[in-house]
Amino acid sequence: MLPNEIYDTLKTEFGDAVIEYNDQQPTDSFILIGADNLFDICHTLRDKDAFLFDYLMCLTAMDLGENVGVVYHLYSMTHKHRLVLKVTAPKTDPKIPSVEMIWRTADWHEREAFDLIGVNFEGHRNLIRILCPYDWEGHALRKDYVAPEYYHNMKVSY
Amino acid sequence: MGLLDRLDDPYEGGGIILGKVEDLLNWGRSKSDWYLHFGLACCAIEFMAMNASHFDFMRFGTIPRTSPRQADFIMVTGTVTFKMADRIKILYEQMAEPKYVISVGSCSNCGGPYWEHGYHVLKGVDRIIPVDVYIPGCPPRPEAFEEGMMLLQKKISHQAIFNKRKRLESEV
Amino acid sequence: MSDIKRLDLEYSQLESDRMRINVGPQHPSTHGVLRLEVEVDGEIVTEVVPHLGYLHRCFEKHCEKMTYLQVIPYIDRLDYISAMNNEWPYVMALEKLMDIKVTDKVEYIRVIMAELNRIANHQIAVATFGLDAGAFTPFLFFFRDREYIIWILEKMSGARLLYNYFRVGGLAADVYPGFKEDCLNIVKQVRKTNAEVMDLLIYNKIFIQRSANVGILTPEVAINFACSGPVLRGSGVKFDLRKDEPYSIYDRFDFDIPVGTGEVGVVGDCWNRNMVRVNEMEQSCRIIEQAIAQMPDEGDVKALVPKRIKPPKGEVYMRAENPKGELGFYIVSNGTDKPERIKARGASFVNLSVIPEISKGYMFADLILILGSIDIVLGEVDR
Amino acid sequence: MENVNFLYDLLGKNVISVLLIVSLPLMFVLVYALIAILAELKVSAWIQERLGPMRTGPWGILQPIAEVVKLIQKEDITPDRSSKLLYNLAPFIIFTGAYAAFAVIPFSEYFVPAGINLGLFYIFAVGSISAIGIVMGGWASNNKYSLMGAMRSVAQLISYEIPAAMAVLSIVVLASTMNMQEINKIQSGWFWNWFIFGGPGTLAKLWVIPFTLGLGLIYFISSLAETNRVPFDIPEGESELVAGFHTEYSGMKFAMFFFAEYANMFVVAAVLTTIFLGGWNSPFGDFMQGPFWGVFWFVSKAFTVVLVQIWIRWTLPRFRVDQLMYIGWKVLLPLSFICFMAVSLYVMLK
Repeated sequence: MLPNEIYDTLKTEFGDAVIEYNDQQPTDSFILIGADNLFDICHTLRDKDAFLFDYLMCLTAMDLGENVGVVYHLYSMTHKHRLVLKVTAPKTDPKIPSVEMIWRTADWHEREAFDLIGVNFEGHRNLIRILCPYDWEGHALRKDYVAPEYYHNMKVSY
Repeated sequence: MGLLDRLDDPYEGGGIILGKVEDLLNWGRSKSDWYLHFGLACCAIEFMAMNASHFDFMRFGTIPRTSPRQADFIMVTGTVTFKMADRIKILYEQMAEPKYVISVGSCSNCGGPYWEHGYHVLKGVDRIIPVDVYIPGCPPRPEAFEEGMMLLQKKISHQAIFNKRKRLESEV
Repeated sequence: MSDIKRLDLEYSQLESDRMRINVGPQHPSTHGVLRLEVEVDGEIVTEVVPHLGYLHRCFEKHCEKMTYLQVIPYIDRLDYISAMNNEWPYVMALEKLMDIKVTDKVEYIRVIMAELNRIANHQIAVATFGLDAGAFTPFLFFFRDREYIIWILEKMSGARLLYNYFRVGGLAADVYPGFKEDCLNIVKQVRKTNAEVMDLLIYNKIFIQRSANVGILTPEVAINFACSGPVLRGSGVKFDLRKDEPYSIYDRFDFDIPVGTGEVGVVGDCWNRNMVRVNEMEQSCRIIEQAIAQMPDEGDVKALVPKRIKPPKGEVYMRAENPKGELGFYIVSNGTDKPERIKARGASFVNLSVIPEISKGYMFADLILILGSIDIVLGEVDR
Repeated sequence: MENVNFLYDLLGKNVISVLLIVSLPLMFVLVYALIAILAELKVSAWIQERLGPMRTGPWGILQPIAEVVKLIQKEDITPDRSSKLLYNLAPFIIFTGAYAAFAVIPFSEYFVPAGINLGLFYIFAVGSISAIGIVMGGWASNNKYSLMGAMRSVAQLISYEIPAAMAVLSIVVLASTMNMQEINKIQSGWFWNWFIFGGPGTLAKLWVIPFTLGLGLIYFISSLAETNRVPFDIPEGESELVAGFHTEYSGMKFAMFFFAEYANMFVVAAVLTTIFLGGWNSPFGDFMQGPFWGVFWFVSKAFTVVLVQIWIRWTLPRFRVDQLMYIGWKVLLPLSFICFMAVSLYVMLK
């Protein structure tokens, strides 16, 4: 199934929750969806026979300036097709539903996104830092991040 | 504590016999080096290659030990992060005296390629533990490991054991 | 009969103190600086909590501050055992963004380099897996061979481990004279050592007892955890990006995808995962032989690309079959010579996340083997 | 058993000769341990196509001496929260256990430190002392790895003691004595008189040879387990338990463990040599037979066994703890009983 067909199917099913379809080259064509219905849409994408996206290749969080965005790269082992989903949330309150219950692999990806960008995944069962130490402050991959001067009496940057 | 403290300056100058004893003790320490391989990153793979048949690190009389208590020197191979730094300190403190440190690779020497933007990288392991020998390279070639090991052995074999304080004073 | 039943009940009701053991970050067989918090009931593992980040080297932060070409050395340091394979998806992604076609010769050299590095990686993987089981000697046999491969890669790129060899639109240097003969000799040597290690380690009775029927990963769980590479194929899923989504020129070669067969033990256990790696070495040998035969002698190894790489605005996700599994780069370009965001989807990172799932209920010594059979590299896990 | 010692003949039975007799095995243990350590380093290197230590004396032969000189100088750490008395006592107990066994080992026709009639029984009795030492060390270290190593070690020692004892008992049945010197004397003559080939006897012994060979093998396997060697080295299995029960030990105390391990290797090799391989007897009848050649034959046979142990150490992977128990209780023990029955039957019919 091609991404535009998937977009049409999703649009009929979820209506306004599916916001936009983008296929400008050279960007991989993606579907922008609203954060509120993310979990349901992902569930449909995984379980509906026409989609069967059972393989979450990659989950990326990004700092978009005003917003934070999360990008899902999906793949289907049976149909061999792929899809890119995008979600955004305001940076002041970066809440996005967790898909950890749908694809278990999202567990660590979401923890990493929380650690480095500070996206708050709602419904994640164990949302703690994963790469930085548990007492680290700030989210390192945000564009406005300034590294602390000292960590445990060790100077961070020279 | 070991023999070292008790032997501190009973006689003036030490004399021939103590000098020879010192040579013997230094010889033993320099030729029998058990190491704690603290494999952190890329350099650890090169160090594994160093251990293998082509280069054979055990030629120098080194034996890998997994417990810090039994190790004579610790080989810090790779990038030291802040999360790791505390652990390295603990491990170093667990080792029995006399103990030495070899810092392998640019990362543990000074932060290496992660110097500028590495918010989570300690810029050099010598900021937390004293280092005896630095081996440069990213990663160092096995030949560099060999030279580093020989430098450490040279350093150990010239160490003062008796009348340490006195000799240090005369140097100053 | 009833007596025995009652006894069983009482035994299960016996309460024993569970012990929490800290494996790592400095432990001989965590393959780096992984820390596992293990809860054991006697010798049985009841819970495993991995703690990562002891080698978090801020890769993604560096990417945002560097130009596109400066990023390549950092990519080498992700999965530092198979650096050639790492660079490939990255340069392919940029080539796709900038719409650059590379010459045939470049493609062939890339394939040969990547496959040689795949063999070297699998040799380390199988060797350290044997080491975890207590067999020290196969480890050194493999390292002896790996050294010859390293020599070829060194002659090509100038470095022993972290090559920085692939460039956008080409390679850093052409092949040296005598390259083809060297490669064919390596293939011979690899096959010889593999046969030797088959006797010494793989089909050793003790080794089979240790690694078969341990750490069983079912295909459903593996796909749900997005495992890839030998971990996924060890569970019997025939999925290899080189076949299923052929990138570069892999569609020109004739090779098989080894999967876990359950020849010994069950499909998806440690032995089968390990066996997939051993078989993949043979397949890589076949690819190298075919590539050497087909490789054109004439041709340029550098395409016409500007000195400053400035891809147009856009986003691309490119993945390739790393020895560890699927390595993907998600590159967001904002039109300048520095990337907006690069996310590396490391195979080890994803594969490692199944550890808590598949190691419960096995013995403490098995946990070490399960970890070894997954073949992680902490540089890629923590980035 | 009178006059089993040439020193008694030489000096008479007085304090000096007794001290000499006691100290001779000690000297031997120390020298032997150094040689064994070197052999371990070198043999492992040769198996793996390496050179091994090369830079300490010619061909690295002074390496073990350097190790000892180094270990003497190391700081002696007693962990803060350990049980200090037990922690410090453990290495001595282990070494005592290993060393005490040397009392009854017949090095030659005219030299056995104590020719007691219950020699074999004594060896098994003192051999178990080291288990106590291991538990003491492992528990007192207050380290989880040490504790797990000690638990595994004791389970292993106890389970493998039984097949080993059964194997020895069968030979006792064959020889009708527990005195090791007597057992040696029975096996004199050509090598087919060794107990591994059924002991002296007519052609009727042919059917018992497979069983005695099996007994030899059972004893050898059990002895590997008792000395914590690969493939049974799970108490100190590096890849999971760091260094097992001696994780926390440093300096000379660790050296005691080290020495004890090698001494134990020799003890089991010596017992194997004595009861199965003819002890100090020459394999070729009267050729090179005699008290001094006896020492040569005995030591070289025992060393061969030690070399085989080292060879196995660097070839095989290691077992898991439950598999180890399985082999001990469900394979070796029934087999040793069968062999015991067969040997008893043979003795009855003889």
